[in-house]
Amino acid sequence: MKTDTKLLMLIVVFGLIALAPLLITQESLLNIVIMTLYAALLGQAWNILGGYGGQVSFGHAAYFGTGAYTVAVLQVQFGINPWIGLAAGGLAAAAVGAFIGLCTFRYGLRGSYFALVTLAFAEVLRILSNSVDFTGAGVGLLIPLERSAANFQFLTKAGFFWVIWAMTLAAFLTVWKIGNSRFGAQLMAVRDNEDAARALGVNAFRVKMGAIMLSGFFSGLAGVFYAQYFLYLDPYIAYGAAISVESLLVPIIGGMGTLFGPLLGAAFLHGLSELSRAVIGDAPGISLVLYGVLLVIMVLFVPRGLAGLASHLRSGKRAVSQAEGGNDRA
Amino acid sequence: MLEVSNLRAGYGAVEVLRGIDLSIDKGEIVTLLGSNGVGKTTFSAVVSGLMQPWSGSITFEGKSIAGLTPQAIVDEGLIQVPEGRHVFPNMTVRENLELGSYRRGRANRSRNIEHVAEIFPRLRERFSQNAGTLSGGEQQMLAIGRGMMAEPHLLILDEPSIGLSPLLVEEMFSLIKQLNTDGLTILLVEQNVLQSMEIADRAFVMENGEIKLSGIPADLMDDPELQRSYLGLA
Amino acid sequence: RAQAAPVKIGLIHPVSGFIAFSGSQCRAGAEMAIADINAAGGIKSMGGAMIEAMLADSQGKPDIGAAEVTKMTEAGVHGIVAGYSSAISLATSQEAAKTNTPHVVDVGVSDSIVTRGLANTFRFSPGYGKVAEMAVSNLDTINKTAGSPAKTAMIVHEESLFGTGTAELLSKQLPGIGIEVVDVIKHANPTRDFTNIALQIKSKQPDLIIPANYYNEYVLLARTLRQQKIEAMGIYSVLGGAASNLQFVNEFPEAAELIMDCNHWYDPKSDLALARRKAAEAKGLIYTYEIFLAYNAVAFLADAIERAGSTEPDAINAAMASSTWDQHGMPYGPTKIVNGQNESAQPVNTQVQKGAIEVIYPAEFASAETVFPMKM
Amino acid sequence: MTVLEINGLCKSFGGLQASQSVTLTVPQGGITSLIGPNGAGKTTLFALITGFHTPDSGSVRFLGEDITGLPPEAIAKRGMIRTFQTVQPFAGQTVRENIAVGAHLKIRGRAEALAKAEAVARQVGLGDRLDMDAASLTVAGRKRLEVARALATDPKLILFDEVLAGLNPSEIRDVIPVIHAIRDEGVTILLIEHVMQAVMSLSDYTWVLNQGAIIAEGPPKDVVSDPHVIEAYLGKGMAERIAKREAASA
Amino acid sequence: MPDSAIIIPSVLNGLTTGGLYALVALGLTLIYGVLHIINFAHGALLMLGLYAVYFLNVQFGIDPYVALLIVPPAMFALGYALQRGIIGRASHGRDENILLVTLGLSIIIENLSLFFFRSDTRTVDTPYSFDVIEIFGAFLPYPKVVAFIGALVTAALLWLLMSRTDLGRAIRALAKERKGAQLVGINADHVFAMSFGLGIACLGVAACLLLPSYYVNPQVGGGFVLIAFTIVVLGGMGSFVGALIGGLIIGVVEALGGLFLGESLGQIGIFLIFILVLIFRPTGLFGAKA
Ligand SMILES: Nc1ncnc2c1ncn2[C@@H]1O[C@H](COP(=O)(O)OP(=O)(O)OP(=O)(O)O)[C@@H](O)[C@H]1O
Ligand SMILES: Nc1ncnc2c1ncn2[C@@H]1O[C@H](COP(=O)(O)OP(=O)(O)OP(=O)(O)O)[C@@H](O)[C@H]1O
Ligand SMILES: [Mg+2]
Ligand SMILES: [Mg+2]
Repeated sequence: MKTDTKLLMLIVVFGLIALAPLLITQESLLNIVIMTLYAALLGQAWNILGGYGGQVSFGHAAYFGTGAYTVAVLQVQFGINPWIGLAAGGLAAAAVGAFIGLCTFRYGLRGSYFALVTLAFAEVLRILSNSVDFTGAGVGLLIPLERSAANFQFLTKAGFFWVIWAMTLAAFLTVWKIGNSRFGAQLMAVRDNEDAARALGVNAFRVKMGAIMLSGFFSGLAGVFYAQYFLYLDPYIAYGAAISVESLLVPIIGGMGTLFGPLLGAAFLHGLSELSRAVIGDAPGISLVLYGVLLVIMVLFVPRGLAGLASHLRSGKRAVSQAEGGNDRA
Repeated sequence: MLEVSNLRAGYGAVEVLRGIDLSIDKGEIVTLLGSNGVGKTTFSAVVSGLMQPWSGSITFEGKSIAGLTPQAIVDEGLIQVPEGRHVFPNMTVRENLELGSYRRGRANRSRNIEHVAEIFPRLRERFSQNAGTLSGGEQQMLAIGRGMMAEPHLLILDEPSIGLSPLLVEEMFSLIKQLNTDGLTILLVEQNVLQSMEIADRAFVMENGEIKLSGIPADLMDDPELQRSYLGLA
Repeated sequence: RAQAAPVKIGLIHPVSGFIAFSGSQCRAGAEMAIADINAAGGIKSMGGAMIEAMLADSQGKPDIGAAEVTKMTEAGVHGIVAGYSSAISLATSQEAAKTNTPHVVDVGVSDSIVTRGLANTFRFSPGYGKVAEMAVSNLDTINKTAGSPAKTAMIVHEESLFGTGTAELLSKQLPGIGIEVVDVIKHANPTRDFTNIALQIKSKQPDLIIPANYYNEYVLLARTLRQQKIEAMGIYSVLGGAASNLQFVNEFPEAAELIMDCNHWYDPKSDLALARRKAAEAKGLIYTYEIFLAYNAVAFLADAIERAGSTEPDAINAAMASSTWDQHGMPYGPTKIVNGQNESAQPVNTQVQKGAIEVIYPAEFASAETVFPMKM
Repeated sequence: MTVLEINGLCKSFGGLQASQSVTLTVPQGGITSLIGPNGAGKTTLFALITGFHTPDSGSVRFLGEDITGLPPEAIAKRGMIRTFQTVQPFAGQTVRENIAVGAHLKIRGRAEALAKAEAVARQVGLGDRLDMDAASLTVAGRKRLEVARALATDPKLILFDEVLAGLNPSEIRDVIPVIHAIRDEGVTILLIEHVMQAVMSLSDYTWVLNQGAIIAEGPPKDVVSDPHVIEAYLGKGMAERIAKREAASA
Repeated sequence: MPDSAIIIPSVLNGLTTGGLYALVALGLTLIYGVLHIINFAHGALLMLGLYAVYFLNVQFGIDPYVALLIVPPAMFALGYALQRGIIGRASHGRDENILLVTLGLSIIIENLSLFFFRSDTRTVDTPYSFDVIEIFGAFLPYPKVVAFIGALVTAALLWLLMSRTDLGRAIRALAKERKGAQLVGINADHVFAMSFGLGIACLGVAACLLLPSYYVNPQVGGGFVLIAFTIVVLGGMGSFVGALIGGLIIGVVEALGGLFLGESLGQIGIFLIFILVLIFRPTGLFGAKA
């Protein structure tokens, strides 16, 4: 697909999504759309570093939580308006990204080592936020209820919809630009072969730093959104493993290193979860069993992620890639 | 010994082998020539079970082996030394050799290691070095040595001379000749046309996924077509 | 006679995920309440309308809990009983507030749940402010009665909202009753090993050990105290200890003996309460506090609906706010709601004696005499 | 003028002296070759020059400046690019995208970089495989890709590590003019090669490395008759063959 | 500041706890460290092992240590079947798919357990549950000392297996060079499944040695997985000695961290040590150079 076709598609897709609050009257459905966009944002943030940069992170909660706590702490402790907190949250998360990047890329951590170290950083932040007072420690932080748009607490879900829509669109446009720029080309080169990239003059360290900061920034925005939507944070919600897992699950299901993957992945996962709950009802855990089974089945039949499937359907090829050698057993 | 007829295979929807017919008799050295990308490696991969044929038959020592798993084919004594070496980089030279007799020739493992070390004294010096840190040429020796460990009946060598110094290439070709004299049947896939023709009993030339020419080297060397497109003469 | 339209009560509990045990206990208790009410003729003021439960699983996550609230309000729910955990209760009550849907918190002990000024949010059981206050004053009485042998205490608490909040209040108030807090140890969930904590207790030799943690950690702690041969005058746990958990008492009778607990507990002198316990145990349930608190949360809501005679949110909320309901079998007295909180709710002190859980304090509910200090 | 000046470069791996005080120079504008038996330390020397290994001692000067110990990307930016003996394509990306990574060293814009990639691909004979996945190229195709990526950076000096390995004689004959053309554009070339046919017809000057040390240097036709070189590297058969060919072409 | 008299008991205790961690990590070393299969279901499978030990004890009165004869082989079979039948098949050779599949499996296993075993926390009561061994004034619980020894033995056995047997060599070969492995006749599917099975069998061992001093509920695995991953990477991917030492280090760091920083904040020590070690040795303590 040509890059300008992608941009066009992006605009069309987000244009269609923008119709949601106009067409959907049920708040619960709109909520699903909102949470799907939110998951797509988290996933796209991860995708920048993991999918395009090849640096698989198990600790994206570090950025999410930082964004969330930043906006909450500024409000609760300093009375600073959450719209300012929004920017501060994104930037603080990017700064955490820069710090983690410095500690890891500088010392040549790669692959599994990198993945686990990011997780360790998220844990360190969780434990810290559990111990210091200004985050409310284990008690958590409750953002006071003052519903008004000026206060980033909308009266209706539609208000929240527009915020998450804009954030997600920004993330997707950024990734589109990555796929179409020198930075992106260098990032993907580092992903595919760092030595070869460096031999061609790519400053791998700088490129990875750029990616981790961008990635952190968008995760941080997701955190800000979460904080304002639910108004309560504790260390597990903010820095727990669940966010890190969701961040990577979404783009992997959707297709790593693809522009639309995170959106497909988010829609699929939310659809799956709604479906399994609708089918099973409320026998404890059984709907989750179904969810797990469907997940495995989906991987069995769609091994290259949903975006991979989509591009295959479009080009009408068999579901095996040429590059992987078709019926090659290797 | 090996009988291939009308073999077709490819990647995805792209057909690379479009009906290959080829045969090797016991005790022969047969060389398979062809320009880059014509499908020689694909052919080796299909014969040794790494890839499934689309159609056609492969018979080895009277038994059909088309579509068998690689390990079943190894059991039959058909061993491939792959292009690109594919040695185990995280393991020592000795361990690489030991694994060569994972399925065949295990009983004679230590004797065979000794044998390989005699052929390639360089490997002996590097027995406890990780294969990943060997030089390109050393890795090539190791790959051949590993293949020898399985006491093959038929050895397929895919571009064994790649990356070897002229002296070693020379030595390798005489080694291949030597192995053959000792009773091993060999299929040699090569770009080094001149030298492989010198030792081969018969040669096949592949083009467009088919065998274009075949015969004994002396005759083929005079073929103007071959001279032009493979020897760079005229 | 035409069947009156059913009254829909939403039950949102974490029946899967990391707090699934408590969540399913809550659900079981709530469902028992609904069954009992229906068996007794439903909501009589509404023509015997049956109560219909709408079930949802929050999976232990506030966001899912809130989403379930939205779905339920759209499906015409008339009241919601939810939470178990404070974090989830905060999210569900706030979401329900948008539609003014009556919302009763069953267990969540955080006081911020009811202090946010949400007109739809009620809690029938005590919050941890009240629990800690009672824990201290009851302890004072117990200690004084025994001639004030206990001078020092050590608090061991889990790190989340309930443990931290409780520990904070306790460590502020204990010095006021002449008990010095020699150390406060906060630990993670899960903590895989309690030896360190036991060693610290051993080296500080407090008269009292005060744990405030969840069941898993409590089991390990109690076991380790024994292995490390630690002796104290008493183990006095606050919210969630052995002395109010029948499973622990059954599985570790020796370790549990004489441990005291300040916790939610039913009134052992109330026939109503005993009958409910029996009914629950007949179903194979372990009668933990989640069961009777959720039971009462539902019954309290149903009583309000009964008195409101309508499913109008405002009417139900008003009925709850003015409730004087007393059919709870709890050591509470008649309900008295202030800002959504039942002010008459209180914890009691229990002690394990000869393998049974006895109420020892306040005196009017006591089923046994306090044994303190315990001789080990 | 010398482009590259290596002085007393040493490197050892554990007990193995892979590079023993190597000193060599590469003059501007020509094609210099580096030959030597397998395991002599040629690739290691390339890695030392381009910053992938740090030398134990010795120095590397490029265009008159000391670049010893600089990271690979800094060296590449100054205009020295290496290729890899074990080819390292960006698998999963197309040939065009692979080459564009090189082009981006000097070019910021995406479209221009892609255009440059296309031009370079044509130059090295990959023009018909631009949209193929680099992973599905044959070994020889990947070698060309290595060359193309390096070329796309507009280098001043290219280090080729066995880019002709795996080509048959007629293909080698086809590639030789490509390399000449690169040199004619003003790019200095240092190449490692075992294909003597190419070494002979391409290079102006040859260095011979054996067991980490330089054992001979000079114009190729002198070097191939050096008995040390014949003994350590060429072998009698090849020496004779070369002599015969030289005689025939003379 | 903690009383200095409790530092030694605390360290000794940390070592025994570390032995338990090492046990859980050893299985993961094989699966994650050698084969690079990110097994998100590791904790769930540990939980299944613990339930197996629990039910053998409660239903048939089989002592957890006697269950060593039953549970590890059964877990091996389960692991083999899971890898061959599901994980290998669904992954199509892609790492990220393995991650998804094992995540899916862990969701399935945990929630099925929730359904069948209910969510109660359960413990076994053995005659030695409260026994202690006194060393240097420290009371070390008997089950933990046994587990510590078990970890040493398991690590030694695994090391022998990997370095001295053809199966071990085949596993290592396959991990790095699939095509080469196939060409020497290694049946990739079988060997992958064997190693997965072995890794899960290690979990079986861990379960038998863990239960006497611990508990089981459907979520119990979660508390060990993170630690196990940390240990594998800290020790160096694929190194059994590394996993053992890593486990002990983590045990001691946790103990001392708890003493000096408090039990909650002290957990930070584990991760800080981990980060620091990797910054200075990016391939872990005993990891081969990349
Ligand atoms: N994994 C793959 N996916 C798709 N196409 C492939 C793959 N591997 C090889 N091909 C294509 O198949 C054709 C034959 O390749 P093969 O490697 O068999 O050639 P070869 O004759 O061995 O060439 P060489 O002499 O360069 O080794 C080539 O056109 C190549 O591009
Ligand atoms: N990282 C390393 N650790 C240990 N030994 C190494 C390492 N890298 C290279 N060697 C050894 O150094 C020697 C030189 O290797 P190098 O790759 O430079 O040889 P080369 O001259 O390029 O050979 P070839 O022509 O076969 O490619 C070899 O013996 C090799 O085994
Ligand atoms: Mg080939
Ligand atoms: Mg080399």
